[in-house]
Order: sequence, then C-alpha cells, then structure tokens
Amino acid sequence: MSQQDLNDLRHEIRDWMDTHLTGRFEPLRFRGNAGDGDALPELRKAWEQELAHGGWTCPHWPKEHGGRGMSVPQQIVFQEEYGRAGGPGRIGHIGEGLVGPTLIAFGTEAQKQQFLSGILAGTEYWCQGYSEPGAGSDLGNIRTRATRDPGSGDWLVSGQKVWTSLAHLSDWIFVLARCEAGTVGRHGLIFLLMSLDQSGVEIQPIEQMGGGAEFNSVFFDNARAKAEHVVGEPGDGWQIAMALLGFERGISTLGQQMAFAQELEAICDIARENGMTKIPSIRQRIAVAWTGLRAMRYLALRVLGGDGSHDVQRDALGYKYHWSNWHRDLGKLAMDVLGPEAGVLDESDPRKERLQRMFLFSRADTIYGGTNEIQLNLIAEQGLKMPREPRGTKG
Amino acid sequence: MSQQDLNDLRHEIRDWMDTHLTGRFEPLRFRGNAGDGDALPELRKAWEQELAHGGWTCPHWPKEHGGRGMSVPQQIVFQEEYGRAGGPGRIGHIGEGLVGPTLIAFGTEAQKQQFLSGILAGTEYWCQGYSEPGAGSDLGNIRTRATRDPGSGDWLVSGQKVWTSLAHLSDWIFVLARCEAGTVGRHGLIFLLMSLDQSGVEIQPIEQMGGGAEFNSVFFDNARAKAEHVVGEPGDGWQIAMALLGFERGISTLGQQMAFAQELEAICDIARENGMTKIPSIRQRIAVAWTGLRAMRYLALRVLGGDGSHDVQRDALGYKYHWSNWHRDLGKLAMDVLGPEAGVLDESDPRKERLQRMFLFSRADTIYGGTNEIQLNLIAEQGLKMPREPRGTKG
Amino acid sequence: MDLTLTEDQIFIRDEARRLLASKADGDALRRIVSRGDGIDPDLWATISTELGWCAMTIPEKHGGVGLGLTELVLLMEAVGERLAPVPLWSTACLGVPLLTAIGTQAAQVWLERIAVGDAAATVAIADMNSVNPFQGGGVTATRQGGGYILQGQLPLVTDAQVAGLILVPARIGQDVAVFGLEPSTGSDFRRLKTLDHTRQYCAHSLNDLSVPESTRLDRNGVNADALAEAETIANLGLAAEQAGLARGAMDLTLEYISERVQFGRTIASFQAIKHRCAALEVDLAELRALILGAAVQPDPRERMLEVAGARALASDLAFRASEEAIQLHGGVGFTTEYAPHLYFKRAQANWHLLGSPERHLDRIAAHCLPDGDAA
Amino acid sequence: MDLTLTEDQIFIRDEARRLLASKADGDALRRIVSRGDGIDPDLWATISTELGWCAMTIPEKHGGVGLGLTELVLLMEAVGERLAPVPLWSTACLGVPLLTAIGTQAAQVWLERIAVGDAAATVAIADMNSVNPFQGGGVTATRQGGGYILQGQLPLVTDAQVAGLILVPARIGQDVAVFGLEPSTGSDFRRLKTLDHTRQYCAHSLNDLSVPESTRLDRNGVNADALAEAETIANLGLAAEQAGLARGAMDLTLEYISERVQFGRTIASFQAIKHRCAALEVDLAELRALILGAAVQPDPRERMLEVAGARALASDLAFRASEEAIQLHGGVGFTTEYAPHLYFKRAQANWHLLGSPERHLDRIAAHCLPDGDAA
Repeated sequence: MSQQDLNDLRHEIRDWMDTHLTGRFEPLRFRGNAGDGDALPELRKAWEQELAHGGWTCPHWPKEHGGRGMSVPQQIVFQEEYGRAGGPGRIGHIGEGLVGPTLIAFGTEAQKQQFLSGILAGTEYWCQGYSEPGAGSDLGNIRTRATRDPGSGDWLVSGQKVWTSLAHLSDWIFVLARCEAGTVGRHGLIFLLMSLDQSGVEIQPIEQMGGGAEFNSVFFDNARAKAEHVVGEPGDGWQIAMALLGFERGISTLGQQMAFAQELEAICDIARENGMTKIPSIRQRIAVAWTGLRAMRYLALRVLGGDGSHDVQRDALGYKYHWSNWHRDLGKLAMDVLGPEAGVLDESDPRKERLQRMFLFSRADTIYGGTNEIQLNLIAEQGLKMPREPRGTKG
Repeated sequence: MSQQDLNDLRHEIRDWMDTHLTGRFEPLRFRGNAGDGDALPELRKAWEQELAHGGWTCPHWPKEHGGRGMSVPQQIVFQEEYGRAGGPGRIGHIGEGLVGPTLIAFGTEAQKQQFLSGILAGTEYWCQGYSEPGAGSDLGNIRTRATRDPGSGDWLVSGQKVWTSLAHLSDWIFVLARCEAGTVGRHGLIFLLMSLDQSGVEIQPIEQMGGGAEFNSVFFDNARAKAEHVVGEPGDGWQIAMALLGFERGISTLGQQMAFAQELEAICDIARENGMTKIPSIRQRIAVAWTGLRAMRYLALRVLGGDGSHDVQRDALGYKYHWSNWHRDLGKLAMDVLGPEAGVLDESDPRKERLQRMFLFSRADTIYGGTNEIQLNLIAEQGLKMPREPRGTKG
Repeated sequence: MDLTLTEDQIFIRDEARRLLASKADGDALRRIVSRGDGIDPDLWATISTELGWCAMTIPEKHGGVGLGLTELVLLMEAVGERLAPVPLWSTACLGVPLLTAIGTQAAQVWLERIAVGDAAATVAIADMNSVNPFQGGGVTATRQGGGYILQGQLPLVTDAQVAGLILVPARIGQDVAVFGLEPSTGSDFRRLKTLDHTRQYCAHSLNDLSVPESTRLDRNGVNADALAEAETIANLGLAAEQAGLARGAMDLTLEYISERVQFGRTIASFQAIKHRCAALEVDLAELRALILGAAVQPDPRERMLEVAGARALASDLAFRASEEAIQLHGGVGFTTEYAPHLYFKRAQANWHLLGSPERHLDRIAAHCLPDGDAA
Repeated sequence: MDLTLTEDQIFIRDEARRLLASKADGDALRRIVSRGDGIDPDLWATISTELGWCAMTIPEKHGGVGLGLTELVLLMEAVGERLAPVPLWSTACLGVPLLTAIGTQAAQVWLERIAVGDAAATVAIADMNSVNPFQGGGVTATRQGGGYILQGQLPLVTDAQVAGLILVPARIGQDVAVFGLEPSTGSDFRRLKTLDHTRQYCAHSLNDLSVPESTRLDRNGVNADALAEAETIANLGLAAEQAGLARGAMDLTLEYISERVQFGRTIASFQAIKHRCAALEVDLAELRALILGAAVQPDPRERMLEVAGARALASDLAFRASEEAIQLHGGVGFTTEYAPHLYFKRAQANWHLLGSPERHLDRIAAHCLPDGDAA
C-alpha cells in the first residue's frame, strides 16, 4: 500500500471519527481508558455498535471472517487516528484483539460461527481469565479446576480468577484451568470459553486506589463450559494461552501514545498557567517526558513494522517496561506541576481530574500485564541470555 | 571526659599538626589518601615516625600497651583534626588499626613483645592478605595453602593474594590460609603473620585506572611463617579474621570526611570561578552533596557514639554503602563542574589533578572493602531479615 | 555532639509507637478513611489530653514539659509511621513554634491551653509551597477602626476544622503580624475533598474579613529570627513525619513480601527486591541521622540548612518507599483493600508542603555558592 | 515512517562491526593507549581510503556515495562500540556536514578530497559545551589587507593533529564565516594529555593569527538553516557513538560476568545484577529507536529536537553503562588491565561535547513551553 493510500485512509478515519464521536457520543472522548475502564459503560457499548456500523471493528481480521484485512501500517494509522480523536477505551478489545484471532487460528468451525459475529457486531463482550490469587505473575501455578461431566461431556469449573478486566460488563470469559488432576506447571491445562451469565459464576469488583473498579475477581463454583467450547484439545491449554497472548501485537499502544501525548500537553498547559515553568527541574522533566514519548513512538514503529530480526526482537522485549514506567513518571510529574493543591478533588476541573486519575492508575501500569520485575527477568533472560531465575520449592 | 577536656584536646592536636605538618612535611598535605596511596612513600614513612615522637600513633590502644587509651569521643576529635589539617594517608594504618588490636586481644606475649613496638614507633608497616583472585568478595573461598614443615614447625605458604594495599611499602603481612586440606568455607583456616622480606614472596603492583598502583598482587611460593607467628590456633583463622575486621570501627572515616569536605569546597570554588553556578542542576547536585556529607557525619557520630541498640546497629550497616556511593557521585559532579576540559591533564593545576584522581579512584570505593552488591546483601539479610542469597555449586 | 538517645527519649518513642500500633492500626485507618474527614477524634483526645504530646516542646513556664526537638521528632516519626490521622503536626510543629516565636502574653494564653489539650492549632499559609511559610506572604492586614481587615486566599490549610486556633500570618507593611482566629470569630474554613485521606485539608477566602483588635497576637510584628526558627521546626517535624512514613511503608511491604510466594519462593527472596529494599534502608538511615543531628544542632542557621536538606531527602524517600510498597504488593497494591495507597497519597501530599525538594536544595546551594548567580 | 533497515544498511552495519571487531579489539586498543596519541593510523587508512566511510554521506556529485543519515549512525555506533581510535566523528559528523552547509566551490574541493580518503577534517569549536557549535562563538575574524586576522581561544579541538583540514567558524559581524586551516597554513595545534586515551584532543590559541583570503571557504557567511542542520548531524553522530559505547560496555560486561564465579554462581546469575543490566538494555533500545527515527525524520526542526533528546539520553546512558562495567567487573574493573576504564573515561569526555544533557533538554523545554519563562 502506497503512502498516498495510507494518507487517504488516515483522512477517511479522521472524518469518520469527527462525524461520529459527537452528539450523544461526545462525552466519551478520552474516557474509558486504563484506569477509567468502567466509565460510562452503556454509552460505550453503544459506541461499539456505532463502530461496527462503520465497519471499524476488527479491521485487522481477514476479510473472509468479516474484517478488512488491514496490514500493519494500516492498523497503525487506524490506531493513531482513533487515539488522536479521543476515541474511548474499547469494551470490545479482548474479543476483537485476542479471542477472535485465537478462534480464527485454533477454533472449530462451529466456534467461529457462534462467536465471531457477535464480536464483529459489537454486541458480545469478552474478558480474560488467566491470573489467580495464588499465581499473580506466575501463570504456571493455575489452580482453577475443570472436571468433565461424564453425562453431558461438559466441563465443570471451580476456582477463582482475579484482575479480570471489565468482567462485570462482559458476556463471555475465556478460562485457563487445570483439567488433569496432579499436573503442575504448564501441563494438564485446558482453554475454555464460558458464559458469565450462569449461576455458578460470581463477579466481585476490586476497588482501585483511584476509585474505579474495572478489575474483578471472578468465582467459579461448578460453573459450566459446554463440551464444544474447548479450544484445542484438553491438555493444550498452555499452548493456546500463549498463542493468544502472541496476538497482542501492541498496535493499540499507538493509540495509547496519542492519549499520552495529550496528557503531556495538558501538563505543559498547566505549567504555563501556574508558573511552574520557572522551576528548572520541572522544565527538564517535561523535556525528558517529551523525549521518552518520541522514543516510544519510534520503538513501537520499529517493532511493529519490524523485519523480525534478532536485533528488533531484542529491542521489542523492553517496550512494555518502557511505556509503563514512562507513564508512571508522567503521573508524578503531573502532580508536581499541579503543586500543593494537586490532591484537591475538584469536579469542575476535568483536566485536573483526568491527571489525578492518571497519576493513580499509572501505578497499575507497571503491575498488570507483567510486572516490572517479570519484564526485567524476561529482558535479562531472553534478551541478554543471562541465567534463568531458579524456581523455589514452595507451592 | 567533659566537653571542655575534648576542646582542649582538639586545640592540642590542631596546634601539633600546625607546627609539625610543615617544612619538609608540607608536601604531604592531603596526599596519600585512597587513590593516591603510593604517593611520596619515603616522606610519609618519616611522617609516621614524626607522629610517633609526638605520641600520636595508636592513640586508642590501652595505655599498658603504649597507647593513650583514648575514648571514642577523643578518637573522633583526633581524626577530625588530623583530617582537617590535611594529614596524609597513614602507611601505619593497618598495623595501628587492625594488627595491634588483634594481637592485644588474641596474640601471645611473645607476639606482643615482638610486634607492638614497631607499630607504635612508626617503623614497621603491615599489609593485609585476605582477598584472592578466585575469591574477590567471597572470603570463604580461600585457596592459599599453609603446610606445616615437620622439622621446624614453621608453616610453608603457597598461593596468591590480591588487592593488598601498600604491600610494596610494607614489612609484614597477615595472611588467611587453608591449613587443613580438603576443608571448604570457613573451616580449616589459619591466621599467620609473615615477613615480606623473604625469597618465597613476590609483590606485583596492580596499575589502577587513575595511574597509581597502591594495590598489589602478592605471590607466595613456599614462603615461610614461623611457628610462633600463628595467631590463635590453626583452624581458628576465620574467627581471628572476622575479629580483626571488627576492630575497624570506622573512626578514621571522620578524618576521611574532612577530606571529602575539602573536595566539595574545591568543587564549589571551581563552579564559582567558571560560571557553572548558573546551571540549575549543578546547584542542586552541590546541595545534595552538602546534605549527604552532613548526614554522613551524623550517621558516623550516631554509630560511633552508639548505644549498641538494635536501631543503631541496623543503621550502621548502611554506612559504607552511603559514603562510598556519595563519594563516587562527588567524583562525577567534580568532572561535570570542570566542564569539557575536565579530562585535560594539567600539572600546573594541583586542585584539578586532585579532583581527577578522586573521580577515578572513587570508582574503587564501591568495590574494595565489600562491593556495593555485598553491602546491599548484608543490609537486606542482617538489617531487614530478608532471606539469604543461596550459594551456588560452582567452585 | 551526642546523638545517643537518652533512656527517657527511648521510653517516649517506644510508648508512642506502642500506642499508635494499637490505636492507629490498619483497621482504625480504614475506619477513618471511610468516614472521610481525616481526623480520629478519640485518638487525638488521648494524645493531646491524656498523654500531653503537644506540651512536649512548650516551655515549662507556659504550662509545657519543656523537652527538646529530639522528643518532637521521635513523636512525629511515630505518627508518620502509622499515618495517624491527628492534627499533631499542625498543632505541635506549626502552631506551637509560631506562638513561641510571637512570645506575647496573648500567645502564652494559647500555649497554656494547647499544653493541656484544650485546643488544637494550625497555621493558615497562603502558599503551601513556600519555604518561608510564616512570613505572611499572600495575606495582608489593614488597620480599620478598632480592628483589622484581612485579605488573601488560603487554598490549603491543614486541620482547620478541628483546630481551636487558626493562626494567620499577615503582612502589615514590612512587619509580620499574626492573627488568631477561632471557629467563633469568623473563620469559615471549607473542608476539601483530597486524594490523601489521612489528613484534614481546608480552604478559605479572606475577602476583606474584619477581625477585632484582640485577634492580633503579636506586638509590632514578630521578630524575624524567631520566625525563621519556628519555620525550621515546622520543616523538621514534617521531615520526621516523612521519615516515619517511609519506615511504615517499608515495614508493611517487608511483612507482605516475606509471606507472599511467587514461583515457589517468597517475593522477599528475590535479590533484585532485596537490593531495592536495602537501598531504601540506607537512605532512611541517612535521613534519620540527619534529622536527629539537626534536632541537637545548636546553631540556628546550620540547623535551618540541615533541615532543608532533610526535607529534600525526606520528600523523595517517603515517595519512593510508598511507590515501592505499591509495586512490591503487586496486584493488591493498587486496591483500596491494602494500605500502600494511603501511604502513597500522603507522601505526594507532603511533597509540596512547605516547599518541594528543589526549593529546599536551592537554599543550601545559596549557602554553598554565596557568590554564584542563582539561576 | 519506516524504521526497518534495508538489506544494504544491514550489510554496511555488519561489515563495519566485523572489521572493527578484528582491527579494534582489546589488544589493538591497548597498543594505541600505550602509544598515547589517540589515533590508529592504519585503521584510519583502511576506513577512509579503502572502505570510504567518509564518503558515505557526501553527495555523489561531490565524489561521495550519497547515502543518508541512517548509514552514518550505523557506522558511528560501530565505532563507539569498540572505541575505535579514528577521527571519523570529527571528519564525517563535524567536517563534512559543515562543508556541505558552506556549499561553495572551495568547500566542494575539500569534500572531494575527504571522500577519497585524502584528508581527515575537524571543526575547531571554542566552547565545546555549546549546543550551537558551528555559530563561531568565541572566535572573531577581522578583515586586514588581503586576508583576515583570527582571534580566539580553542582549548579543546578533536583530532586536530591528524586532520588535513581544520575548519574554524568565526564571527564577522553578524555573519558566520568558516576558515579552512591546514597543517601548512599556520595552524599550530598542541596535543593535550587527557584522561580519555581513545580520541585525540588538541588546543590552540588564535592570537591575532593572520590567514590569507583563500582560507575563507564561505561566501558572505553561511546560511543559518544550513548551519543548524549541520549541528544536528554533529550531535546525531555523537549520540550514535555514545549508544555504541553503551552497547560495547554492556557486551564486555555481560561476557565477563557470565564467566566469573562468586559464591559458587556466575555473577550473571544474581537477580539484582540481571535487573540492572536489563534496565540498561531497555534504555538502549529506547535510545537506538530515537536515533534511527531522527535519522529518517524529514522535518529539520523536529529532527533537531529529537537529536537533542537523543544526546541527553545518550550521554547519560553511556556513562551509566560504563560505570556499571567497572562496578560489575569488581576489583579488576578499576585496573588498566581490563577495558572498562577506557569506556568510562571516553563516556565522561563525551558528556560535555556539544552540550551537556541539561543543555539539550533546555532546548526541548523551550519548545514544549513556548510561553514559559526560561529559568
């Protein structure tokens, strides 16, 4: 695709966002992102359907499955323009980005038939059931059990998942569970698709320090997954789970960077208004933030457009660590620029509210999706070929 | 001892230094400290004897062994005034601070008779034989062997010690060696006093990045320690070695702080002269250095005058880490204040030369005497009661 | 200079820590947070009335105990360690030192009341980011009739709704006057909702507020040296509170990571975690030594500088220790169920009180580089 | 914007790295260091004459290869990685861009000579800590007779004794003129002894130095935009060298600690060490992305800002990576027997070349905060 075609696409998306993210959808601008994920849920679901009408859900899916078959450069353009316009956090993200590609790759025909259309239409929402209370960063330590019901062939699931994003707004969950008693680590796991609308499932919100509750604990007590809702074979759960994570190519982070840029701009505006621009260290920190954001963009472009060389793969390992710590530092910078009254809550000042929310939620950025500590282990071990951290013998 | 008595002592030392560190000793001011340890050796040996004539060697030794029996507050005063006057690095330090107290506590009468007087008189110099090439931070991994000569009862020593400070200026060395074949770790070690003036000993200087060579490798090839020069019993080497390290109470660090203060002052002077005071981050870093030095002083006073409570002991663990990293940062600050020409060598500018030397040698501060990494392990494990780092199985 | 604590001082510290460990534990804190006004009145009654902590640094002739700054910093550390929601800093580190600096009979009456726990106090500072909080910047007083007209914005005042006395430094020409407002005499402080739930913050606009002559506590302006001394104590107390906060955040983290198992090992057994905790521990030892040294430093100017350094270190360390508390708690670290977020929010709130670290370091730089152009 | 390297670019990079791995290995470096003049003439001959690295960014019409900045940064990274003691930065990142900016026939003659390896070049900058090195600050030129009188101090000029052309930017009124001195035309540069042994540094006092008209290479002053572009390239090349230096320091450290055993384990197996190395690796990935992005950035002002950011990151990272190299080598790290000290000294020397990090960040701050008072 030529540069001209990409530019045309860019303008098409920009126009579409301008004409659609308006009117009743106006309040959604810049809402619903990480840290604000449970904001305005009904309106955001309507927005998902609006996107679907425009043909903008699942644009990277193959055309035969209802997508637009967008290339990586096209996806980059889409995410950038979506982010620049203030497009809200996507309730459909897990279905579109993770479940769909996984089913297209590994699902049965029947599974594709049943599930892809709801994702494409923006009418069925998914959430992710990996982490557990005893596991945290340690996915190998899954304890949720799936037992086969000999009569129906269905799977009965018991256990608890935590840090399940937007479970309370979702219809379906995919669950990694242990289906072979006595197995440990990566063996004996099963990957199941389960309806959340059943009596054996209980969803409890986890209240965050920023006030929101977009994460949940999900309790299963003999909840049922239908026999035909196993992805892959029982026992292959780990492989499916890892493949699913691999579909997270991170292009959506380019949209995220647009939001970051707007946060940095708001900080600069405040500094100019309140005179903090006179403080040398504030000036320096703003310059460091600008630099980090620019580097982040180039790193993302390098990785996403990457030639798959060892060099690029090695640099890619650090991407999550870089953006999450950058964002966390930006939160602190925002508070320091706001000054002594940074902590005063003021409903009449949405710009300040947004930065306060960002300050608090960005503390989770370095924890969810692989903590800083896990990231550094990964970079050292996979990128630098340093020795693996030994596993202990407890649990 | 009253505050008045301490003040009197302070003035006595100040006067003595004023009248003695002059004339032919004038060139010694601020020389011979860490990083400059092999400067002007003959003159510094003469200075040791000058100190001895004044009765200022070994002031903390008990009076019955020729010292002044100085209390901790008196020693603090002595070190402060010695450092303030620019008293040179002490070639007699190891004998006075480590060997003497160890012999007084654990030596035989004959050993005390033979060795204490030379230390007191400033005529016999000692160095330390602990570290080995394969051991580094790992003292338990000593491989130097001591074998008993059945005829004489003497010990024949073979192996290599490294990082032996001032070995080339010393007469004697104390050596930790393995005297029981097949032992590992802390067991089967012996603590020996050995003359360096014998054919089985070879001393090789280690050239430092700053140009000096105050550290040496010392090679033993069937070198002889006399039978009567074992301290404690054969096999007790570890205990004696650890007790010796315990005598390093760190009061001399107060003198070191005086040198640090002068370095910081020189940096401030240069910044005023070359206009670097206009750079906000330079101003902030100078303020941070001032603060760290003041805190260092209080921390030293708190630890040295300490009541031995758990609280104080816990704080004491961090002292070496604090001062060495502070000093290392000061070296970087000095170079940054000196600007683009910081690296140009100029014999006509002794102030700059001193800071350049300090910049380079301070890199060793965080390595010798227990690396940063060892210090942090120690603080975590002993101070914070965190789990011990597991030992590996190699070597 | 002797930095060894006396037996009495150790007793005071240990008793304070023991009291707060039981009265300001996690459950108590959660209760206060859910009530939302940043004050535990029962605990404050115990501290101020029964135990007389506010009396500690008030001279005996003013009804106090006449102890020194060392005792004050030990108490403030204990308060910080537990985030105890009491107006001790406002009262003992803002109000009492300022009243002592004023030194008039009118001020003494208030010191006597505070000593017996009859009133909490605070100081209304127009610019909370100032390293000279007591100089009356931002508030002007104009004589009118038999009283004064006060004019100025007070966007952030600590503990004003619980204080029986709100001291307002104000400028009259070159002089600093101090007015003592009481809830009954026209002070109408609005409580603010803030991220930090463990301290009370209020605001007030002095729009030509008319106050009677009797509210003016000083005579012909407060002595400049005395004011500077009081400011040093305000900052010293806050530095001690921040050091305590850092210790508290570290302790709860160490407890959590010593239990929590990941990859078959306690989190505390990972060397990278150990080294990060140890680095905080070194910094805390450095900070505490500086605070204890400044508390016994006889020279007021040296003490001012040392306290400036302590504030710079303390703001930084308290923030780092509490951000590590969140990080090392992992997923639960950013929930409201665990305590790290309370430490974290308080650490950021404290960061700008009486001057950000950079401002304090500027003072030291001006001392070290007397001829240099300040930037 | 496509940041993927082409096959040709990968080939250039890999060949450069392969060459330097054999010609600028540890032994070669030690040999040069002991000789003490900071230049390896054989290696320079190979690079400049046989391989034509200097021709890389010279347009084809001036006898060059006409490649872009991406190729230049790949070569500079390779040089930095090995601390290769050659005047490539002086020639290809100072001299060539300045000559290109001048754009006259006289300048072109020099570009042609440089392209074929006939001469190395450098620029004599009076204030090496300047972010505007080519503006002639500190040197004045006065017309006299048929020539000029040059006046100014040049305390630190890179590679002046090996360069066949020393460009001296100077002020004539508001204009920037550039004079080309040759060893034969009165340039009398004194070689300096420096801590950094891997680059040549010289000094010269231009005390009313009289030079003929023919040494002036520009016509009526150099275009300001063109000068700014050249300055950006000078900084970009240095940032790339610093990134390479960081990578080189890290690689030799990783090699050492993977072998060295302490407490029965390789040093590389300690998690605290792993995390420190990983943090450097992240920063390096960030820096390299920024450098490669800036190299293809079409907008000159954006490129200038990105390069400023890259320099700030690069100076910091090169220093940290080389200080970690010393620290993690332990005792041998501060001896002359091992290489870390060479990286460390070069990293500090580079720190102030063309502006310390703070100065570069100031430029970005001025962009982000256009209305704010600069401090």
